[in-house]
Amino acid sequence: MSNQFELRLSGAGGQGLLLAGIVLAEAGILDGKFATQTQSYGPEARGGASKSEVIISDSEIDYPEVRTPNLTLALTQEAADKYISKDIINGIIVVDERVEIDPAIKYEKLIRVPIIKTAKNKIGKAIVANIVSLGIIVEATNIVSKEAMESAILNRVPKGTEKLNRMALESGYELAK
Amino acid sequence: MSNQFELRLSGAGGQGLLLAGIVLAEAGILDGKFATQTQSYGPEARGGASKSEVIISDSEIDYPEVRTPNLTLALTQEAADKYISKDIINGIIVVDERVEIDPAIKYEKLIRVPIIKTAKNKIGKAIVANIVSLGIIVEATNIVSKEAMESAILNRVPKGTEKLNRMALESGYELAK
Amino acid sequence: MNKYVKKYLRNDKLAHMWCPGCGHGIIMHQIIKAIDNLGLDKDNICVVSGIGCSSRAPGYMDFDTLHTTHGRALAFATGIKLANPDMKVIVVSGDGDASAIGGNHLIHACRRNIDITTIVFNNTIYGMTGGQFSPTTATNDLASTAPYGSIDRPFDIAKLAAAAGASYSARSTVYHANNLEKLIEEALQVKGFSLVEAMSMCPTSYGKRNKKGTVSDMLEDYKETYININAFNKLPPEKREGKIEMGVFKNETYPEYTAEYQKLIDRLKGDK
Amino acid sequence: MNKYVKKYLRNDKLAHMWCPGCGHGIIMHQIIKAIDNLGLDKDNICVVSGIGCSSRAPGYMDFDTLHTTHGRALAFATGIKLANPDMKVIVVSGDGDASAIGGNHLIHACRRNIDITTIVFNNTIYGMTGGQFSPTTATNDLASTAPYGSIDRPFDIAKLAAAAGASYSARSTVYHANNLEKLIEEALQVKGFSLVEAMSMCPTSYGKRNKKGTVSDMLEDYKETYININAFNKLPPEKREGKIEMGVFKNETYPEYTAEYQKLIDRLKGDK
Amino acid sequence: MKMKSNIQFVQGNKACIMGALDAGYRFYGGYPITPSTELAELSAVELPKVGGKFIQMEDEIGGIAAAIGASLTGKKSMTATSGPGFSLKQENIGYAMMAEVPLVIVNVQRGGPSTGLPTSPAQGDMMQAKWGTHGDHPVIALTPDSVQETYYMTIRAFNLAEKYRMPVMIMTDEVIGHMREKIVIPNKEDLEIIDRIKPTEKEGYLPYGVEEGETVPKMASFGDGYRYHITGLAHDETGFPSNSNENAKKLLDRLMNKVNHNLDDILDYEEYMLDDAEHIVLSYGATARSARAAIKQMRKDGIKVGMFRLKTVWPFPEERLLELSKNVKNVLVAEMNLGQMVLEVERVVKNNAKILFCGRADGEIITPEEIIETLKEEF
Amino acid sequence: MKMKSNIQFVQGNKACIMGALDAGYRFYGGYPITPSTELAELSAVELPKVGGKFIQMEDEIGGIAAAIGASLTGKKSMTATSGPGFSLKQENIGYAMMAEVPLVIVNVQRGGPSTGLPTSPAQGDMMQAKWGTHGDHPVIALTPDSVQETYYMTIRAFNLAEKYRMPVMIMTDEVIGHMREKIVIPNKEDLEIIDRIKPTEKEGYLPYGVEEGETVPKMASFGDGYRYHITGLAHDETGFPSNSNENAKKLLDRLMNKVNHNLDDILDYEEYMLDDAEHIVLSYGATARSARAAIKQMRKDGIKVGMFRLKTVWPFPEERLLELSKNVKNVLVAEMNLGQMVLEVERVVKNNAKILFCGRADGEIITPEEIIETLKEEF
Amino acid sequence: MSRENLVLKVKPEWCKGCNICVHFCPTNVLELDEDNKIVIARPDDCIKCGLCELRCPDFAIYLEGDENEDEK
Amino acid sequence: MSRENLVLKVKPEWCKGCNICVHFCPTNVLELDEDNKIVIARPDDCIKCGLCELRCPDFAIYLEGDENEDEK
Ligand SMILES: Cc1ncc(C[n+]2csc(CCOP(=O)(O)OP(=O)(O)O)c2C)c(N)n1
Ligand SMILES: Cc1ncc(C[n+]2csc(CCOP(=O)(O)OP(=O)(O)O)c2C)c(N)n1
Ligand code: SF4
Ligand code: SF4
Ligand code: SF4
Ligand code: SF4
Repeated sequence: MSNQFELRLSGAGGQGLLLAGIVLAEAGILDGKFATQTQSYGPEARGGASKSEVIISDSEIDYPEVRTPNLTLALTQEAADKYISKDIINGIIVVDERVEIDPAIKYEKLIRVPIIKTAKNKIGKAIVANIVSLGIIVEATNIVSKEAMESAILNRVPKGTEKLNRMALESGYELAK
Repeated sequence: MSNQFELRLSGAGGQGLLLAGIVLAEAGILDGKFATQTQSYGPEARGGASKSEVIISDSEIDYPEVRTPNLTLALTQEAADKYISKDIINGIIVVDERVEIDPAIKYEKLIRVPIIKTAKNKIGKAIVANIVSLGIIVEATNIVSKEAMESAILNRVPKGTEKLNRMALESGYELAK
Repeated sequence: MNKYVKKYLRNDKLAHMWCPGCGHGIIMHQIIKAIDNLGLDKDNICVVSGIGCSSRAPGYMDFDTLHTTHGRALAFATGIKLANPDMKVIVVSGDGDASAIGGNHLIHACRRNIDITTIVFNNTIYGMTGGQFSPTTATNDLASTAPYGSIDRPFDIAKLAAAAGASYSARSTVYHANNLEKLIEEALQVKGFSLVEAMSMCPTSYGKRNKKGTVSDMLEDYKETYININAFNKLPPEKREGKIEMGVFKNETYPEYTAEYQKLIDRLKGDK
Repeated sequence: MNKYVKKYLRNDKLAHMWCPGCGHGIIMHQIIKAIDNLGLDKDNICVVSGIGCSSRAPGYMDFDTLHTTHGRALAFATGIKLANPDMKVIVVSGDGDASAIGGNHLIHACRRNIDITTIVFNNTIYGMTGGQFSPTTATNDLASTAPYGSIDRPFDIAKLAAAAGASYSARSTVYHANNLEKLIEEALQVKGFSLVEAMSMCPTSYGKRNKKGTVSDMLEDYKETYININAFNKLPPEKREGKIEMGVFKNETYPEYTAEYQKLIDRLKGDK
Repeated sequence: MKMKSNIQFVQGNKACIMGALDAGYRFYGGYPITPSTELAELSAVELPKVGGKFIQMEDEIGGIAAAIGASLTGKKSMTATSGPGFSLKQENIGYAMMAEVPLVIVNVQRGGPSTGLPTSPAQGDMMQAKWGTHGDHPVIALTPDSVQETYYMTIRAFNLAEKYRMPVMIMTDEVIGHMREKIVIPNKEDLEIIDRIKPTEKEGYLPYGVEEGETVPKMASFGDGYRYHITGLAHDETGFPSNSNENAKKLLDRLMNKVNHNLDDILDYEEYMLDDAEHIVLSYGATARSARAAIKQMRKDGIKVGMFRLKTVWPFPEERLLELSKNVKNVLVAEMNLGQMVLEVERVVKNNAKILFCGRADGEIITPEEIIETLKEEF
Repeated sequence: MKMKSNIQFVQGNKACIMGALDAGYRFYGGYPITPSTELAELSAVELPKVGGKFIQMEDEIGGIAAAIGASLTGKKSMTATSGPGFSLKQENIGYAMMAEVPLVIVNVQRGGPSTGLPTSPAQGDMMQAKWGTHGDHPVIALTPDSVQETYYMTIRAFNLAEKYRMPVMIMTDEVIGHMREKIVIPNKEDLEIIDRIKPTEKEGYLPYGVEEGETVPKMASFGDGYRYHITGLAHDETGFPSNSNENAKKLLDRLMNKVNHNLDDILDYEEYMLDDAEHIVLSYGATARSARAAIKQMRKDGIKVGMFRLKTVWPFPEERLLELSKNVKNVLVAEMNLGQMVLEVERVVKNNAKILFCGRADGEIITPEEIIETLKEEF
Repeated sequence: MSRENLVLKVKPEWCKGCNICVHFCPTNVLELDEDNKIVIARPDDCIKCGLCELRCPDFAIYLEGDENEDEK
Repeated sequence: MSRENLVLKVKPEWCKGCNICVHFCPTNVLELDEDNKIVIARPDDCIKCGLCELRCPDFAIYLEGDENEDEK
């Protein structure tokens, strides 16, 4: 349990966070680690806020739910309000620049950067905000290797979008530096 | 259990043996005794042989199935073949004159009389063979009082048929004498 | 022995369990005659039923036979047919089995137009359970659960099947046994869902309570009441009163379900 | 606030759970407008649903409301109506709820002609479970369980209800919202079983997968595709291609079930 | 000679309907199936006479659904069935538990599994009564052993259903359902009839809210102007769906406590000749009659044996049985199945006494001799 | 960097279909319901690719009926569902038991009762798996605790179904069904795949006849020319209905013995750190993961605790548990319900050890801490 | 095979005495006996029309021809 | 009440940004803002036709009149 890293990726439905979670977990596996991914289902997954949770660990993962995330990503205010807990000391919090963090929230580190704007304006596709986010996460945590992350992304994204996604990932690295 | 009298009334579907069983049991109740009535259900009750079983007792009746009948009535050959057991010593057996009794069958007493013919020819209605049978049973066993039996019949039969049924009952008494 | 009986029935299971005068035996007779006319392969026929007097028919028929749960025959048959489209699948069902508890499977089998032939033994009553009304019992008829006369309106099963999408739908009676045989034969040749509603008298649970006389009287009633749909349509409205249409209600060609599925499989193979 | 919303909806339960652009809210809007037009007593209306996105509507409506099990709304509603014939009973149901798992209760409610008004929210897909095809999904349409295009043929619910015996049956779309309101109003006045099929777009589970564009595109599609049944019938066959009828399919008077039952009770009282 | 007007010689199924009517029964929704059919048939005859309603639905699922719907309008409702139909009703049985709708469900048990032996008796659905629907839920199920008891127990079933706002099952069997016996009908005034507790205040009505310590919410009838919502989803006190785990827990706990906190009121059993017993025969329904005959016989032979007869099978009278078992050598369970309630007995009795089993599931009722033999093997 | 071709990161539901396909799965009949829907969706995608068939029926009852029908033609068949659908399938589950039709039934459990918490996990249908259909009948039910195990267990389910000619249930849950984990796909040659044993001689074929001492009859496929009869009624060796009590008994005994006489082959469980354990945590499915985490934690704290993990829940590994329980102080049962398998544990363990229960049914999975606390209360 | 060569046969064990064949026989050939079993009372009147066979629900009366030779 | 006295109102909390009202508005009165919430961009162009209210699935736009006076 000690060498276990737990992430909660949240945002609006349609922001590709399910895919982001899978890619992140697969990168972990490429690095030879163990990984699980779970997500919110049902009505709450429609519109509104949704989340995808990933655990990456050096050893087998038993209890599969994330309770005290080492990192929480929130791309929208609604997601932040719903999924960033006031009851614990959060690890790293990564949010879009437009998201306000309630002062009552405790954390180890806050990364508040223009994720969506970067995706929209710099890469030209709002939809890659998820990949930008992955870049930030990798840069900030080193929980998976960059090589594994790149491979994991390329394994999953549609043919023809590889370049775009690589750009997005790298912008993420930049944002976290 | 000792003062318990068990009867099995059998014949073809439509011969009114269900009613006969009920009437007999009700007569028992009118006499202040305990009584139960059960019958065969389902496909086997269609056409073919069917049976109605009655237990009359001075005390509460527990186990409600008839196993070693003190009296068995069979109006048809098929019913006799099916419901008169070769494995036990039967009590009284009452059959229509046309019914052949397998020599392997053991019994205390056999009453083989023209029940159906009596109903048809003497009373003029084959359908009252059941009431004729009741007359025989009462006369042969005294298990219920004649008064109770008459009342029980009159309580159950359709208005207008009282006389006919009384005649049938009395013919039954005669046949058993 | 009757040659059809000899060839297509399980003779050791006869005499059958149906009551004296019950029409179900007549229908079963026409089914095996139709099968014989078409020279179908006995080893490749499967007869499926639900529960009811009529649903006991498969037990007497010398094919692969399946007596399922009440109302579900068509759902089981759908699985058989889709898994083995080469088999000739026949469903026999009572009016209650097919249109009460089984009504949904019926309309969906029609909708899918899966190649199954359904023969509904319609005695307008629940025979097996002793005479409760069914969805085809006529309004005002007596039944054990309609002791004051039924207030329900009946389904017209043949028309309902047509409306739900069946390729073929027809009705006849056990009086018109030769016609019934012909319709079943036609239905068996349809590539798609076909249904024949066979009107059958139940003297025990329906006739007696409704004072319909002898079984012969009930057959004579069929003769009087049922007239060919074309003749019926020519009648002036006032003369239609008390008459019921029989004959072929629908005979159209639509894509058949298992064939469409096979196309899908072939398409995916092609894609590789 | 919109006066109907204020009067007939449970405002504290809004915003509703339906997706952006889902047509179900438009249908619910027309139902409460129709109720208002008729001046029905709020305390005497009961809205019953099964399970599905559409079946969540009762939760928002300020009447006695019942969210039952999948497909069974009409069976529950039948019990309510028969036990308390004075209530106005409305069933709201999805196409899957009403015609897949609930198909049998639908045709039997039609057959009995029990005085219930059913509004089918037909988005031709299972919305709540994420886009499996339903009995009304068009052949060849994509769905999560029809990844290569559906090989099933769809039901025409309005016509099926008519064939099964409903007094009143009609169809409209959320594009034709005013018309829809009118049909619902008409249906609510029928003494007998009435059904209005309301076509509703599901952008999330149907539109996206089938590349139907924006919800506005889907609404425009309704405008193009659906034409009044009378106009439709006047079209030459080749022009009917790609068009679907809307309007009133059936409006007839038959004995109503609970009224017939009351007659029976009165008759028995008289007998005493 | 006439029978006294309060005495009748009737079938168990008829006694059930007589009891129901005396309890205020007004709605039947169901679908016929042997051997429960008479319950539908008699309801069709009797209900309209008292202004009640009978409906034969298209299937068993619709039957229970209609009965639940009717109950919501304030009518005392029943549905009846046997094995296959009982299986089909399971989803909506769970709905009635969850939505807390009073309802009496009669299962006249026949031989299973599947279509099985449709006209033969069995007690093979006892565990199904408790576990047949998905998810955790409370259950009350009663088993009469005579026609007379069927009458009273049906009244009790309606009373419990109304009092605890939940479905109550009568798990009878083909023997009791079809046999005829004398019943004595009590004076109406001597019967305790419990009616639904309705709210009186519309303002702030919480259809699923209870006072501290209470377990059963007041129930408004549809049409009374309360305009409330009912769902089979997990819900809060207002009746509206709630995804909160806390609410779900609160709801489920309360549902279970309706039974668990009221065992004193609900539990019912008969102790027959147990005072000095060294052996207990535990039985119920038709089989209890054989057990009683067996006990009478064995007592004659000097064997100290008595019966613990379940009248409520669910909840199971754990505490009392445990207590009793401490003073006996054997607990013999007799039931018409291959071992169902005996599992519960094993669980409760543990090693306090030896547990013997006498069961059969071949369509025949267990004979007194079989019970005697099973016990005698221990001597 | 690419994953090895035999490694995938997939959902439990997907692993189930992958296992099924590797076992020879060719027919799906069902109706969608959360959280089992992916099983239908993936089947719709994959089956036609291998010449198999997928059909979405009009309801769950039709779904299992179609799957049974398909199995009769020799195809390995599956139906999948969750709570409400599982309740609806019960009648035909009993039919498949009675008619002895191989079939895999998957229940991805969600929060009940009734519609309950449709998107939340639960283990509330465990008892229903055994008792959900009417009448006595045998049951095999398996519970995987990981995505990888889901793969293997599905293969095993098909094998058991074919070998014992009966429906086999996989009682998984929303957690395992929806979570993604790495799975390693074995070489096809390393898999043991069991196929149906078919008769070879038409003459005198007895569809329900077995050799002395055997329990499973050979099964001919419809269409193979055997022309035999199948019914859900009690029947004799020929498959035709029989009203004889003797035949009914013979049939039922054999059905039960298919499982009871083959426990060695069927039973499967994991013993984790039990060698020196003073406390046993008994768990299964998703909850077993929490149990494992709890045990690791407690072991660190020096508590001698291990896990007995059910892989077959039904039949229940009575003997082994009884044996184990004799050497421990506590048996703690952890499950996502209000107490189901714990009843079985109480029955089996009796007074050998103290039985503790850690359950919840509010839609949340039990945490390792809850398990630890429940056990620690005993110290 | 021509009609005349057909032989009218009965299988009284299967006959349930419903009277249908008797009723519909155009030449009044048939009767039921005391036990309600079918009897060919006037064989010579039989015109081999097959109506009895057609509607007998119990397969208890039929016209047998050469094609059944193989039947033993 | 005459049309002109009606007032176009929105309830942005309920708006889900589906764009239906924008699309069907005959005089192009409406717009969605950055957060996909409805905005009455050109109120003066509104002819009070009610088409936005008619098809808004979310009750988030409507014409309010005197009859709603009692609403507080
Ligand atoms: C699930 C279920 N419900 C009810 C029954 C009882 N049942 C058996 S057959 C039948 C109706 C039979 O009527 P029908 O289908 O019209 O056939 P018939 O017997 O008249 O030929 C009923 C209600 C059953 N076996 N299973
Ligand atoms: C017995 C049962 N089976 C399946 C489900 C899962 N389920 C819930 S809603 C639904 C279908 C919804 O489709 P539809 O009725 O068309 O309504 P929509 O959501 O599209 O409005 C299904 C299959 C269920 N809840 N209960
Ligand atoms: S009860 Fe009716 S349907 Fe059944 S066999 Fe007898 S006559 Fe035929
Ligand atoms: S999924 Fe479809 S039907 Fe359901 S709310 Fe969303 S748009 Fe509407
Ligand atoms: S029709 Fe058949 S069963 Fe009926 S009397 Fe004639 S031979 Fe006998
Ligand atoms: S139609 Fe309604 S929900 Fe859609 S954009 Fe306009 S106001 Fe918003």
